[in-house]
Amino acid sequence: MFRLDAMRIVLLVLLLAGMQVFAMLGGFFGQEIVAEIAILAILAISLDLAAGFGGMVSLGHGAIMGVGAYAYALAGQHGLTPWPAALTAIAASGVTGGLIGAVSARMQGIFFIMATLAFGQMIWAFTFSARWLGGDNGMGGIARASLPFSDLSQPMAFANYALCLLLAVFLLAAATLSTPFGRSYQAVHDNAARAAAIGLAPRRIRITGFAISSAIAGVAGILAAQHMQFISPAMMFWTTSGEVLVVLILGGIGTLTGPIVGAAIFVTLKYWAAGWTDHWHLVIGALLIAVILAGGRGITGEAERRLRHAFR
Amino acid sequence: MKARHRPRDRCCGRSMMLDVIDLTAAYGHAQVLHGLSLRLEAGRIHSLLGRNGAGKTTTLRRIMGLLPHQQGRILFAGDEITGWPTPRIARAGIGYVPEGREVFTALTVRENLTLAGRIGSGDWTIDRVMQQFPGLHPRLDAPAAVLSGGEQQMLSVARALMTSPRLLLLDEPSEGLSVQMTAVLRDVLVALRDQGMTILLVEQDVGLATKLADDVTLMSRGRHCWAGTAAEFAQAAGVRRRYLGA
Amino acid sequence: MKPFVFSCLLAFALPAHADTTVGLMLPASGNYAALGQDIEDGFRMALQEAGRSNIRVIEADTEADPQTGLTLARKLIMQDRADVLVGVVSSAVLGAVRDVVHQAEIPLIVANAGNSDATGKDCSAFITRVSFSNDQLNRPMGEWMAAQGISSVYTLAPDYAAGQQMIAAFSDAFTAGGGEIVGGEFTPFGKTEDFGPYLAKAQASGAQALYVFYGGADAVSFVKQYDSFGLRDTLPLYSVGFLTAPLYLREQGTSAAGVIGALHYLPSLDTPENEAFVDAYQKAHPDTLPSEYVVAGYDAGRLLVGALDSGAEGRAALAAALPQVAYTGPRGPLKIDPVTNNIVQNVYVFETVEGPDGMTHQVLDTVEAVRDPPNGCAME
Amino acid sequence: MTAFWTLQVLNALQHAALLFLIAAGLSVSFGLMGFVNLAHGALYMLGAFIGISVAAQTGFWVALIAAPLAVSAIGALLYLCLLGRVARLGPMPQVLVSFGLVFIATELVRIVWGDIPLVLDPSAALAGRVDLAGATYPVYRLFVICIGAAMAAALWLGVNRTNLGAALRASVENPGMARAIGIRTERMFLLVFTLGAGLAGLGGVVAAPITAANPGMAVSALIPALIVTVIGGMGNIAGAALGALIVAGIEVFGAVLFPAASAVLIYAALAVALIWRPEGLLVAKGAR
Repeated sequence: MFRLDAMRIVLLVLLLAGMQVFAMLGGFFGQEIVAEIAILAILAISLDLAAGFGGMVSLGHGAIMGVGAYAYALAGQHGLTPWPAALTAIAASGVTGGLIGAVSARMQGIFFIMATLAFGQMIWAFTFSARWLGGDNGMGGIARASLPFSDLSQPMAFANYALCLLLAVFLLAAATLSTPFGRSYQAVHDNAARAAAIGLAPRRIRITGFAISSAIAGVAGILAAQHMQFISPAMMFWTTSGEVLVVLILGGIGTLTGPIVGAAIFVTLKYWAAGWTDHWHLVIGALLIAVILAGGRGITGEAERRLRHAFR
Repeated sequence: MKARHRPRDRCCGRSMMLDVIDLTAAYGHAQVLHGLSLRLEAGRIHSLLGRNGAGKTTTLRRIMGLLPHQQGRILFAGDEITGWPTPRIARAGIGYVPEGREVFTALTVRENLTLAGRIGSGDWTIDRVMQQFPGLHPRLDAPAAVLSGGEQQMLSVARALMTSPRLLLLDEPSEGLSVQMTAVLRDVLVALRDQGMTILLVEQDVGLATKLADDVTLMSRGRHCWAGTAAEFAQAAGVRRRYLGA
Repeated sequence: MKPFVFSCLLAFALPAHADTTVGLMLPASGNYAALGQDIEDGFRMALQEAGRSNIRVIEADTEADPQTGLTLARKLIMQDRADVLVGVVSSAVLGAVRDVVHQAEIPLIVANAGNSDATGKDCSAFITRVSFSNDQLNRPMGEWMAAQGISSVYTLAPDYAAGQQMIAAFSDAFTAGGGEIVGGEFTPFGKTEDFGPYLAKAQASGAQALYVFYGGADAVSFVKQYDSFGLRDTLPLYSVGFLTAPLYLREQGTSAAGVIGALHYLPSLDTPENEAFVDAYQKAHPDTLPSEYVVAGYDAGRLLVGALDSGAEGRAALAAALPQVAYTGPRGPLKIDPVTNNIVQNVYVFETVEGPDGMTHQVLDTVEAVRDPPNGCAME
Repeated sequence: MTAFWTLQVLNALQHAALLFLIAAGLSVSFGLMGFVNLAHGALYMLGAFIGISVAAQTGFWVALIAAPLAVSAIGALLYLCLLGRVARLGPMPQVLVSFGLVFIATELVRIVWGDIPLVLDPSAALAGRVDLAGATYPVYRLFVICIGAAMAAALWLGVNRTNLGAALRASVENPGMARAIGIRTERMFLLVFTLGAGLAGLGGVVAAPITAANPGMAVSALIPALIVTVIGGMGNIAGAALGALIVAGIEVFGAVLFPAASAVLIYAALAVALIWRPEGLLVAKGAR
């Protein structure tokens, strides 16, 4: 069961503060990077909810995030202002996830992975060749949200806004996990048979959990659309979902803080390693294998384990 | 390690076929065995009795190496086999008839037997096995999936024999068998014992188990709680009542 | 790791020593890496040729990923204070950076991405294209084929925006010239490695000719498969010239013989400018012919040098000066259309033929100074 | 018109032959070890590139033998050093480690062979075309169909008519019990993985004259192979063959009859298969 203990709170505060400082000192590029980290971290948190706490490893989360991004853009085109458009988009992602979950929830392990892969790829293939959605050329001219006290067209303001959303999503996820629903959700993951024996409905709980996770992926999609002010099907391809899984594993699955650490590492590595080698995927691949062989706890999981040992 | 513990030296001059010492086992987080000890004399039928959930099946699976090694030791004919991989244990001479038969339904009867016959001394051939279970003979080239429950049980025993074991572990072999089939099985086990094989029998049917057995070990909640000969067991009504409710 | 990145960023932020800073946005990894390498080679060749040492080039690996492209564009614009951006292979990346470039008022020289809208309804005074537009190559080919008396055509292209745009431009021009499109298919992108089913459909359509657009690995596979089915005699193959471009010709070998295409550059062009260019390129890359991507990179460099030579400095002046540059380069006379900022250039209709040193291109016809209509472009 | 349909049927068979070669190893290691090897597409890619390099030195026929052997060796090495350990950890680590291998293999291929697509020229004996029922069909594609059919037949016989095959079927059905009668399943895993890698390598070298080899194929070949595996059922040669025929049929006839939907069809088929019969059309598992 997830607990938001002191160690995780400290880590969260340190991470957010660190990124804030990085955005302030790192110049425009730093601010762009922080926004990108925040988006990836939100998506990874959403996947952590599904995979880490619900045992539903999804290779369709990129596509679900894309649904949110496209819904936001389309709502904007049809005259909705950013905030109502965002709500529409979250609903669209949540419903998409709910539908995928409804069909896939009874599957386990690799079959669930394959099912989400299939549905994600269907969404991708459809969007990729849909002329009215701009096909692979994507859609531009997407509005950022407006706030009364801050101009989000400024990179620093946008980075802060993204960090705030990340914090909100984190707290929301942590709160969800500690509700009665969240506890039964994790119980179903731990032992579906036992959960059913004490009167829970594993399938319905899994579907709901996947829908919640998908709605959060929609938040990541909206933020990505606002950040780039442009969307394209690239974010929907299954390898994007695979990369999010990589982020989750690097950072530490089932920790909620891990996704943030993983996203920070992944994005930094992407821009940093790409600076000295054209083959940065090689570095990511090797790192991933090393993390799994080291026990698969990821950086946060490993650090937590050692700290707990040290303080005991 | 090996030299230090020679069961032969310890007990009464008779040789020990299996010596299990303080064995533990778990499925995931659920601890099932909490330090079980069990001693089998060579050439005898030994019944392992206990209520449902006492850990009998787990004991057999643990001896076969089908569960991860935790604590305790297992000695087989004087050799320490603790922690050995399952195929090596099978090759060392332990045959296993699991609960629920677990014959390979995708294979024919002959394939089931031939496959098992690839290891061991080769004392047992298909012909010899067929003498024990003549009922299987006409079904040799049928897929195991179409066999009746009783025939599958015979096949499961026959398959274990094909590995030419010195020790045979049987897990509830009479379950679901007709009276005639059970009689056949009983005769086979007695014949095997008389040929010098050691048998460890887990059996729900206490009547059958005690009728067949030379020795009895009772277990409860993952531990042994009583051991003695079948004759002693027949006398110990209090023990039977307490641990078997019979 | 973070302190290191910090110091990198600080290093970037130091005041520039050079007069002009160029942000080179090209894919160095992923599917388009080969194209990115060619464009960079050509661009650096132009700078070297001009003998300018006061141009600082900052490379940015955009992959084919709009998100990465956009982040790096913003970095180049805001952090590195680049004076001009060069590159962009994928149209999706161009779409992603278009608004940022336009709003930041920084000139961008597009060296590949062919989306017609980028110099059409989405045009910008700051975006100048020296490569080609999808319309620009396909329209002349449609007109030319109709003029040759070909009456019916079957079309094939990958199902993505560029493929759709190219086939649409071709079809419009071909039907306007009196031809008929008897059928066509868009094949699933990035998956269709086996064109057998489509080739059989094309064959059964009864069309007089086959018109296709394919690039990358698809170009090689398609030509090989077309040849292996023996369609050469019954269904001649016409294409946007990328199909048998220099990058793929060596692998295609004799399978490509007889394929007719249209392209804005061919290494076999018989002009003094091109001969000098090919010689210079082969000094650095022996036994390799420059591709149309090398030339696009090269002309991007020439355009920039030309604008600098006119005395322009800084973003606004460069943006104004770039469209003024005109010269005769490897691909022939070249100028920028002030109405759309798209290039005006010759389009060469060619046949791929067997030459003494392997496969080569033989020009059949030259459509001079092809200019795109404004297509809704209105520059403020 | 019959010529047209003959042609399309042949196209479907040829496509199925390639899919079978890629998917057979994936399917059997899937069924035997429960191991989802996303790097299987990378082995196929290596087969193509190694084949091209070998053929450049020694010709097509040597490459046809050498490339699968080389890929088998790579597969065995991978299994012994890495994947064998990961196979015990459950689906997620398997997916991730093999995903990491895809990254690495793709970049290594880019470093060694570059970014420009390469093709393999088959032996002159396989050039040209033949007339079959009114359709003109390339000899090489017939050759591919033959190789696929021959491999399927050989594997089917090997699995269903030999002792080793019986041991394999027993291990797929009930690994624990197989071990309890003395079958060394780890060796079986290694053997199957090596053989599967070799088949993928063969698929790669056989495909290279038809589709150009490129670093993207590690990913693009993987998805259809996974779909074949899921639709056909795991750990079962006949299932892999049936799955390959179904997927190839959907791809070829989908492209002919419903071109607008052809990009989505194959994923839709996967989804339907998962919902309708998640255990696959032909199931190898009996007792489990």
